[in-house]
Amino acid sequence: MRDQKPTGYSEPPVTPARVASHGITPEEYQKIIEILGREPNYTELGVFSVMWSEHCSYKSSRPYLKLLPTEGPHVLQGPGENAGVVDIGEGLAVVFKMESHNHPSFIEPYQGAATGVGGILRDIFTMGARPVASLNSLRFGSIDHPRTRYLVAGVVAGIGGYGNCVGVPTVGGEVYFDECYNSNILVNAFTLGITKKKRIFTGTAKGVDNPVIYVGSKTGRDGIHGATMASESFSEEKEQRRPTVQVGDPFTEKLLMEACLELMEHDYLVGIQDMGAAGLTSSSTEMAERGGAGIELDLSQVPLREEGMTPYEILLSESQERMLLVARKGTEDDVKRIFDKWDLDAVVIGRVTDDRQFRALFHGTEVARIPVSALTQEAPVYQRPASPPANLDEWQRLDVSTVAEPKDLGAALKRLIGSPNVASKQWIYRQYDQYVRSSTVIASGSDAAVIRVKGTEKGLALTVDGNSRYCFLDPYVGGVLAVAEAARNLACVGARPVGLTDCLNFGSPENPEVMWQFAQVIHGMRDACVALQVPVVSGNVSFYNETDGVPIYPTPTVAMVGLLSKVERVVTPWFKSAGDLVVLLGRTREEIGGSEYLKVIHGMVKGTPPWIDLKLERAVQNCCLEAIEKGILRSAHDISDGGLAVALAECCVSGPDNPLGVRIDSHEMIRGDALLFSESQARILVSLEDEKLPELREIASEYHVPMEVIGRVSEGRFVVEPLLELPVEELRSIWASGLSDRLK
Amino acid sequence: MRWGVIVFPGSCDEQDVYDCLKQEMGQRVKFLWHKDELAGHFDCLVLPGGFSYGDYLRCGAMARFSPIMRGVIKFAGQGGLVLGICNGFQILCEAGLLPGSLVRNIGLQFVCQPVWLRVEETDTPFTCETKKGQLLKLPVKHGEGCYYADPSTLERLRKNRQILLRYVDAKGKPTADANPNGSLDNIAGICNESRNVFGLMPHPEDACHKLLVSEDGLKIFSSITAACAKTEQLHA
Amino acid sequence: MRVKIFVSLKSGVLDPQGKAIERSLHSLGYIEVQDVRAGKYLELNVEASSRAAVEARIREMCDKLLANPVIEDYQFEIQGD
Amino acid sequence: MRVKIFVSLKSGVLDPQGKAIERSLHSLGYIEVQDVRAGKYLELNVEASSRAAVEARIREMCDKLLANPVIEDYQFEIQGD
Ligand SMILES: Nc1ncnc2c1ncn2[C@@H]1O[C@H](COP(=O)(O)OP(=O)(O)O)[C@@H](O)[C@H]1O
Ligand SMILES: [Mg+2]
Repeated sequence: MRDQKPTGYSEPPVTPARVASHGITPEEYQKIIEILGREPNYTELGVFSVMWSEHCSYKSSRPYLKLLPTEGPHVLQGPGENAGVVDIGEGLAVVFKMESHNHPSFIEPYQGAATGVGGILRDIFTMGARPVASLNSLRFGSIDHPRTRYLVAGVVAGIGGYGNCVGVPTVGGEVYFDECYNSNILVNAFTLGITKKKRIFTGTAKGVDNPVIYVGSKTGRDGIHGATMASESFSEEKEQRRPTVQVGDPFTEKLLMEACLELMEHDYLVGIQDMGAAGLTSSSTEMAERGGAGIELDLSQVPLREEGMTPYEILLSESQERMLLVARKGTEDDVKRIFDKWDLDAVVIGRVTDDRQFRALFHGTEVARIPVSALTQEAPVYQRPASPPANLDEWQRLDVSTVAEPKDLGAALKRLIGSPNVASKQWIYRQYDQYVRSSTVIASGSDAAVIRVKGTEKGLALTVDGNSRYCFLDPYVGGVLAVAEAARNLACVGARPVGLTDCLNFGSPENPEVMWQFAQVIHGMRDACVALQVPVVSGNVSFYNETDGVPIYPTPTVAMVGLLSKVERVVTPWFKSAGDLVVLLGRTREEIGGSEYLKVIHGMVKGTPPWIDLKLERAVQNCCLEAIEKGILRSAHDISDGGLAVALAECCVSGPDNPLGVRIDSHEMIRGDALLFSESQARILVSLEDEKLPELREIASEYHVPMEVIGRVSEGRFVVEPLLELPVEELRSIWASGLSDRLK
Repeated sequence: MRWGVIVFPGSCDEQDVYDCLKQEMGQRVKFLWHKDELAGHFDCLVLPGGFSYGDYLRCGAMARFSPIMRGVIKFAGQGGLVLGICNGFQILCEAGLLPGSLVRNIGLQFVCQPVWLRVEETDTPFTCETKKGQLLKLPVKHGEGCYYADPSTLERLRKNRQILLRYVDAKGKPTADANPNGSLDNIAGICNESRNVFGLMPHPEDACHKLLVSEDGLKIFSSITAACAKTEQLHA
Repeated sequence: MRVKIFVSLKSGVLDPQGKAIERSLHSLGYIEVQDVRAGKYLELNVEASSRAAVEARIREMCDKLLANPVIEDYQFEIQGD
Repeated sequence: MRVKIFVSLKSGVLDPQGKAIERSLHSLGYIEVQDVRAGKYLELNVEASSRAAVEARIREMCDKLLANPVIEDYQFEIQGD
């Protein structure tokens, strides 16, 4: 078939050089020839290159992802679909997923981040759910790096510009600055949607001769080979020959979302999927694979934005705001009518077949014919070599006695809460619409965001966490702690976890040390998920996050969703009134290894991250949850980056009203800087009225949770006897302006 | 009374307005599609917030030409109550139903936060249930909310007491810090001369429940229902 | 014919974007730059019999939609014929 | 000297704004309009000895700050001398 060419265009020959430039190894090329029983043509080569890319095939990660627990009594859809689905009762389900858009965001921060949000939104509404809340997890280089301000401004504006315009509130997220991201930032976008349990759609193509319908924006030459780009490391010269960046059109996305959700009210649909990475190619083949069918596309029917596009370009284009539908035969006009109402294209571009082949025609000529399974299940899988980093022992070695305790601990606290990773993130979340949908009970600024589920008494809590410094120093523990902190953040607002999604951002899988870190993180996450009983319902892997051979810290970001059976019982982290008792659930140990304190004050990234006892972690969380459900607590705040002192300061200054003071007198017998700044896990800081104390003691002892009354909420001054005393107003202004001043 | 909530392509807050009126206030509400002509009897039309036509070119510039706007302009001309929230306010300005214009925030960034507002005039259907000088806490969320009008227009607004809401601090002072977008004279909301068309940047529909930012938004909507009840009595 | 339309803010209206650009230009060392004003630039093709006809239509489009007389002025150039 | 700078999206790059403006012009009856592209328009004054000097500086400013080379092209006009 390779000699018959449609008129009007000709394909370059497939040479070893072209095979290589498509990121296909000689071995993989041999496999392609075996599968086809012939050499592929140029178009087919392109199709293989994207479908067999790391991004689409998960060829390095699949063996490990299998380890994660994905089942649970309420899980309706685990990994494998466009997003995970969990039952929340009353006939409702939540649909959520997180996606990375790292490399595009480094090349063009505004559009890269914006289209990242667009992509994750489509993953959610393609399942039949209306998106109701988004989060974002960001990693930038050092705040002093010349490019950082430009990247932060662009990424944040892009996330807001897109999310705000489609009317989905961005209610939370996280951001960290570290040199390891200087030339490879991370942008992970999360969206959650709500749907009726009975109305969940999947990306499935079945039923011979059912029409394949293209809806949304026209196809241009955008981001061709985005999928393979996401599967290569950066290097300066690659940044020069920049790939065509995709520009997002949130207005069209909004129309597309409304049109699809309206369409889903009828029963015209067999399956639906968004055209994400590898565009038309991956959406059509994945749908055919799930339906055990074949698919035939007539590329000359695809709505085009540019002149003279070749089949290769049409199949690989990553133009945004496009969806692929399979409808029941005979409903074509009904489908068209709905998209018409929203001024969107809806064009039949093919049909479902039963020959299990992916076939593409162009002006009557077949330009590609590949067995569907060859592009999906039969994609290569690699058991990559893995070995611990050569310098791991060196990194982990820390003799605390050599760490001089600062003479002025008050000054140390001030520096810490003014540092970019700890200071208020308001400069960022102020640019996001947090209130649209009038459901936001707790917006950004708390441990977890909370939205109400209209028409019920329920609430949903959302958080995203991941400390990559911990993962760098001990990837297993780092994986455990990412899951543990997310669950703890939910417990602090009174929500019980129902599931999580993650983005696993790592360096090159071809680097054995990176592969080892990856495996360790997965094992850590697995053990934490099992212990805390949180299923993983969706996720995303982003490899090749490195520049000129230097990988980023291993960075798993964990987004967890929790349920509040009665949303009005929700608790916020800040102190409520002077006189309340301040109680510490859990115990503080001398653990400054890998802490924010060690990095900011002593400029060291060393030691081992805090030790964690998952049984105790679970007990502390359950204790906090029961106390909240019994209405005993006035505030609850998780102790994480910066330790007890930072958590206390946040409780004093992060509230909507005037800051409160606190007076602490702890009996913990450890050195002062450790007491203040060590990041011991399984700790929650709560405040309550005196008369509630006995009840709290009861609950704590029932769960065998150590608790200590460490002080009282006061006014004006921030006091930790005998270590430091500061005016709380001073702390507030340092905390409030710490980040914004650096970004001006 | 009967409410109509107009849905433009790119509207985002129409459902919030609908839920607030129906769930919190038990009102009769109908969505009105922008491509349709305005038909049926309504006491108040709401142009909700969002990004009509993506806010491309200028906020509200294209929505103003939607078929339904002919009816809205006629309705307003006959004294019908029209409420424009955020993007709705921008559309009303573009359509000439309200004077002035809303331009890019002075800080150049989208701004989302709760703000304090001071009620400046109470002799309108939109504020009749509030007290002069009363403070309301509502969220703003916009990138182009900086109110501008030429000096003579501004003078007219003051003279006719058309400025209904100003951005103020927690103590009720219209300071520069309390102004989230650089609006002239801290203007957050204005009405037309005949006082039946009201546009404001803050979002009352997102402050209508004890679990949300505040319940102060209800005061705007209940003012409208009270005003309509009065006029109905007059006619009866 | 190809038409280029420039929409800029009226002199009275403050232009924070222009100011911000001016500031960053200065901080990059381009201190010789003054009075930066930011506006919109539109390019479009029109089918039309005569230049005069185009001019009239474009003026209409600007008055009606492309510029807001309350805050903006516009100019345009017509190329080719 | 007075400089006018026009920044527009590279051809091939999606221009949602231009697309929307074209739609809305058509619905207003201006069906003769095609290929609307939206961009930025900057006006500024520069102190400089010679036209050539200005040109070099302006090109620098555009490359560094005013245009985003990934998706945008720019042109400029210098007036007076
Ligand atoms: N990129 C972001 N987008 C939105 N909100 C953010 C972002 N980064 C941080 N926040 C908000 O700032 C607050 C503090 O973040 P963080 O320090 O990560 O909290 P925690 O340590 O309790 O997880 C949280 O409420 C979080 O939602
Ligand atoms: Mg965190």
